Amino acid sequence: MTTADLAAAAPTDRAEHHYELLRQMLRIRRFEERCVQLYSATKIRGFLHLYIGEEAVAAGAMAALTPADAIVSTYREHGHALARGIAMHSVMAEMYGKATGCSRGRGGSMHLFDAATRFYGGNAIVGGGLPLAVGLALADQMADRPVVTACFFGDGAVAEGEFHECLNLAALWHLPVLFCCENNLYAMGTRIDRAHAVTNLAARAAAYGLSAVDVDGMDVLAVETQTRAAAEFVRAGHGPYFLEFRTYRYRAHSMYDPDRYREKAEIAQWQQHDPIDALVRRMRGDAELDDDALARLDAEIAAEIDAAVQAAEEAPLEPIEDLTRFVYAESRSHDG
Amino acid sequence: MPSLGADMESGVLLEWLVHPGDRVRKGDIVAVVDTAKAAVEVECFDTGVIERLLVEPGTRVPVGTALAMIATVPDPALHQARVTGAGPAGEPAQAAGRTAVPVTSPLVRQLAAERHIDLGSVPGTGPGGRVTRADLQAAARVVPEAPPVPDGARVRASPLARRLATELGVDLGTVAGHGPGDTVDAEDVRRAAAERLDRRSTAGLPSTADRASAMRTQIASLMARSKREIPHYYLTETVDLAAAMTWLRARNRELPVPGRLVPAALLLKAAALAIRAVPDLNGFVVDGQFTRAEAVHLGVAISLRGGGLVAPAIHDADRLALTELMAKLKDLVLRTRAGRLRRAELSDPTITVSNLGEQGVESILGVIYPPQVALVGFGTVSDRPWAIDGLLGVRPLVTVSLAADHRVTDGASGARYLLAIRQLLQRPEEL
Amino acid sequence: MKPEDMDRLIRTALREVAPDADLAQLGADADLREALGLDSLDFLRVVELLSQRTGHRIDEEDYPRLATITSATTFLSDRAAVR
Amino acid sequence: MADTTYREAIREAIREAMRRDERVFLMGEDVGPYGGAFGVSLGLLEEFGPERIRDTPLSESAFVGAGIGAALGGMRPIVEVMTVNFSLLALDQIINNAATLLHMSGGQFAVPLVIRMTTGAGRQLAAQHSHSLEGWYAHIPGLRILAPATVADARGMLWPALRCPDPVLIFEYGGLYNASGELDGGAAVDIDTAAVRRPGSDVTIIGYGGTLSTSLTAADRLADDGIDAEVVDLRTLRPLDDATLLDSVRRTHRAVIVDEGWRSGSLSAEISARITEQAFYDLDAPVARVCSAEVPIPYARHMEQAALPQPAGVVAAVRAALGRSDG
Repeated sequence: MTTADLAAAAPTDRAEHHYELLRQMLRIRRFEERCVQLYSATKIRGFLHLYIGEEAVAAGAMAALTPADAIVSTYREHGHALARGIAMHSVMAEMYGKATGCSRGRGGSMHLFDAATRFYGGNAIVGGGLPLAVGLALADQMADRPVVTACFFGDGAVAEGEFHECLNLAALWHLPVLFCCENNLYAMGTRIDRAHAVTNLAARAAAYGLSAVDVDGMDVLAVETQTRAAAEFVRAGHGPYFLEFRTYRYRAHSMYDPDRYREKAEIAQWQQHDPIDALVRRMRGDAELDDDALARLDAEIAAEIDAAVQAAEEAPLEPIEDLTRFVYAESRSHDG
Repeated sequence: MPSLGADMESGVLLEWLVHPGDRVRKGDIVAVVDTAKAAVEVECFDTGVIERLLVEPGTRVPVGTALAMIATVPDPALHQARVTGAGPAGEPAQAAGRTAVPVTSPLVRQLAAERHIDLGSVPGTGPGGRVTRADLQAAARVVPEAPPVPDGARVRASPLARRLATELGVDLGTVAGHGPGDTVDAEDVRRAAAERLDRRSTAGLPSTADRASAMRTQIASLMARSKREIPHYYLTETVDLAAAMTWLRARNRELPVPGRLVPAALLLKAAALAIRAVPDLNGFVVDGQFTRAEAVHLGVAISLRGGGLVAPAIHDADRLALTELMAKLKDLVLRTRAGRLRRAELSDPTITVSNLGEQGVESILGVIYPPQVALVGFGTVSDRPWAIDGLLGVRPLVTVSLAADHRVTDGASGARYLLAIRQLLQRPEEL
Repeated sequence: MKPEDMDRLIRTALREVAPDADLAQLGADADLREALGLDSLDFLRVVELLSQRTGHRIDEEDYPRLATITSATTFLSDRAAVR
Repeated sequence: MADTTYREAIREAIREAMRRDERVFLMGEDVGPYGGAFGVSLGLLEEFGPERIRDTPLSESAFVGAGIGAALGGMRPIVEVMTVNFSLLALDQIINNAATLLHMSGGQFAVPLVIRMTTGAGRQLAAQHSHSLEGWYAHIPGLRILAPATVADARGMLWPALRCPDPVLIFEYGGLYNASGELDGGAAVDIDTAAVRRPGSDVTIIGYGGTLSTSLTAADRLADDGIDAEVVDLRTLRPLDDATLLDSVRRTHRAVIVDEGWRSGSLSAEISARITEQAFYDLDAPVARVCSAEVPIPYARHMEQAALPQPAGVVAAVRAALGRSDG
């Protein structure tokens, strides 16, 4: 569906589409809320970075991409993974460290991978995924494939050298990369204005010769619309595009973070603009959603999560004899 | 008194091999000492003149006791060394007849203490005969020739040397080190093992007589059974060894002494190879049934010095190169006389060779070792008259004999075997 | 090396190879192989030891000169002098 | 048979690979019109064009990472990094991505990438162009590390490296680019085993890359002394070919490792440890090492030479191991 198709869509199609965006955002939020419980119950260990508050970006952006496109993500990637279509039970099993996880228990929360959906991983080095995205796009360009590589990263990555090297390289070579910066205002506990002399990130990207815009990241429809337009631009061979999504995470940086660097009032203020509430209000206003439908959606998602948890509980652990598998390829003839 | 084992506390001086006034060189054997295990020769670590013997033969003294005084050549008054394994570190050197210890620097004294070197024993080349660091280093190179290993101290030895020492049953404490940093290396252990075997009988093992008598009984029973059960037939053949001996001398000129071949090696190889012509001489009769052996494990009759006889096997003798066979033979004789044979060597022979000719007899008509079926004898190799091309000449000859089991083969087969041996010995280069 | 040193060196080698032999009774001109019952391997070992300890090469042609202690002493002393 | 330089051998290997497989391309700083910092890619631009002989900005992290991404995307990139010192700017991509992605993705994403770089001293390039850090990379599971020491290996290692689904780092020894040797065709070689370059029985000298010739020179001098040294060329620094190494040491009972890297925490330390772990009871002397002095490589020739492993040092180490040192 192109931008024009979407604008011209019939009301029922539009309602279904909105419902789907809502469903994705709710899946992400409820999934992560369950993850917090499971973490407290020590079912999930390690680092757990929550996306709650930022769901509109993942749900909106993924809706604008095609299955052939590639995704490179960060360690706060549950939302991207679920919205991209990695099965929830596979993501949950990975959080459990089970053999049925999407990375066979070797990645955990920060490193979800899925070849089927071209999901090239949660990358837990800030900025580390950008060169990969540039290279994936280079391969597509050299093979003349009309494919976009969407690369997600946060405002923290903009401070890294790799960011600047990669924007320059992508612009220089007109590579089909969609840079998706999720500016949630904090790099861990450092507020953006304490880390950056110029806080308008889109403006900085533009300095490298990229097309760059900032987007209300709390509005899923705005996210989707802008991403769709940017992806079309990129896919048409005009070079990379930079999207700065202004968003906010309600939860602390990770489960270890006491969240001492910001006022509760600031969080409450952003929650006034909650992307899920906003879409529900809008759909009710347009008679696209009623209480029954919402209740059904909640129940359906709760069931999906219950099933994922149960499956993860019951799933086998990777046998320890396989510990050293996948350090090197198991066959030399790799010509796929 | 040198420490010749980690558990040695004292030793009996058995014999002096030197007298006062004798000149000795580093490495000379100067005395024989009896430890609990064996009589052991004592090397001297210095070059010089024996000044005084301090211990009478027959006396037991603790490890570390000075046995003799050696005056080093340039200035006997100043440079004296003790023939001992040095006392405990730091013990003041004060053997009789000693003049003042030379003045040295603190560094040299410290180094000497660390290396357990008796400063009084080190010839000084510095001002006023002072011992310098270089002197000390020179001395340090000498001392480990027979490392004085205090009781329970750890011997510096390479891992391979340790493994070999365990395998060969060598006490590392008795081995002089020549490896890096004067550690004991594999070569040192091998040498020590070989020397210990040479020496073993000097210790006068108390069990020798018992062992000999037990062996006598065993031989008696085996030979009686052979004569009772096996219908022997005998054949002899005289073989011209001129070609073989000429070839052997030429070959030996190229070989280092330890690798040299003896005529017996040629004879054994020929006996083993000739089996291919008559394989029925190689095998066993068990319960009246003959079983031919595939491999040729050549039994070699070896007489023991204390009396008695053992005939252990050289495995696959027909497939060994001459030099290999020679090495195996030497090893086998050494181990046989040291009583260190392996079980398989005693049970495996498929045919036996008696080389009694070594003792000078002209021919042997032997008794077969049951359950084997043949015994080959080689007489002495001696120059005798021999007709060559119608003329009488003098050639080195050997009389080869065969005792064989008539139940398995007939005289014709036996004759073929002896002829094969003769032919093989005419082409020594192919052996 | 003095003749008596050479004599001692030869006797030491013989004692190592034939530890049971009574060397004290061994005459200086007795045939060693006969008197001590040395076989060819024993004799080779004696040659090895003498060669090793004196540092002289001993060829097979020289073996007859090692027949007795006297002849061996003379032979080895000659060799030492040549060097 | 033709006489070829190490540089030409690498160039021919790249040329052949690019002709055989259109997914192969070369990317790095000044690989195009300039011909590569060490002249390896000279002339390739004319044959293959700027798409496949691709100059990059001075952005090691970006272009090495882009190589990883392109490999994930189905290409077979050869990334040239000028020197191992510069590769430190791309360390994040090499260690955190190239080496981990296959494992971290549970076997889903292999990275069939080749990274070539120059290593080693000897050319008075001082402390930021001369270091031998290949041993660091050899520490990393997931990477394969090659060190061609001969013209034949320079010619033959690239193709199997490109066919390998794992990231392969090839360390070209800078001092060898002008070395020449006979090349018998362009046969691919195996990239898994060490090679005995000179058989011997008294001691095993283990070298690789630039230290192979040091080791062979030392072995020649030792031969004059009656010491028969075996020389083993590691060829593959990771995974190490333990079997060849241990087989040699078990025969010679002594080992001397020659490594231009520093001794502390090094590849030489690793090899020494493996020998003592697996062949302890075959050793007749402590394992010895001849490594670079523990200084940043200095500029002045006499100091630089003094800092590097030299044949004389190897000879001395071997003699000491044989207990033949002169005091």
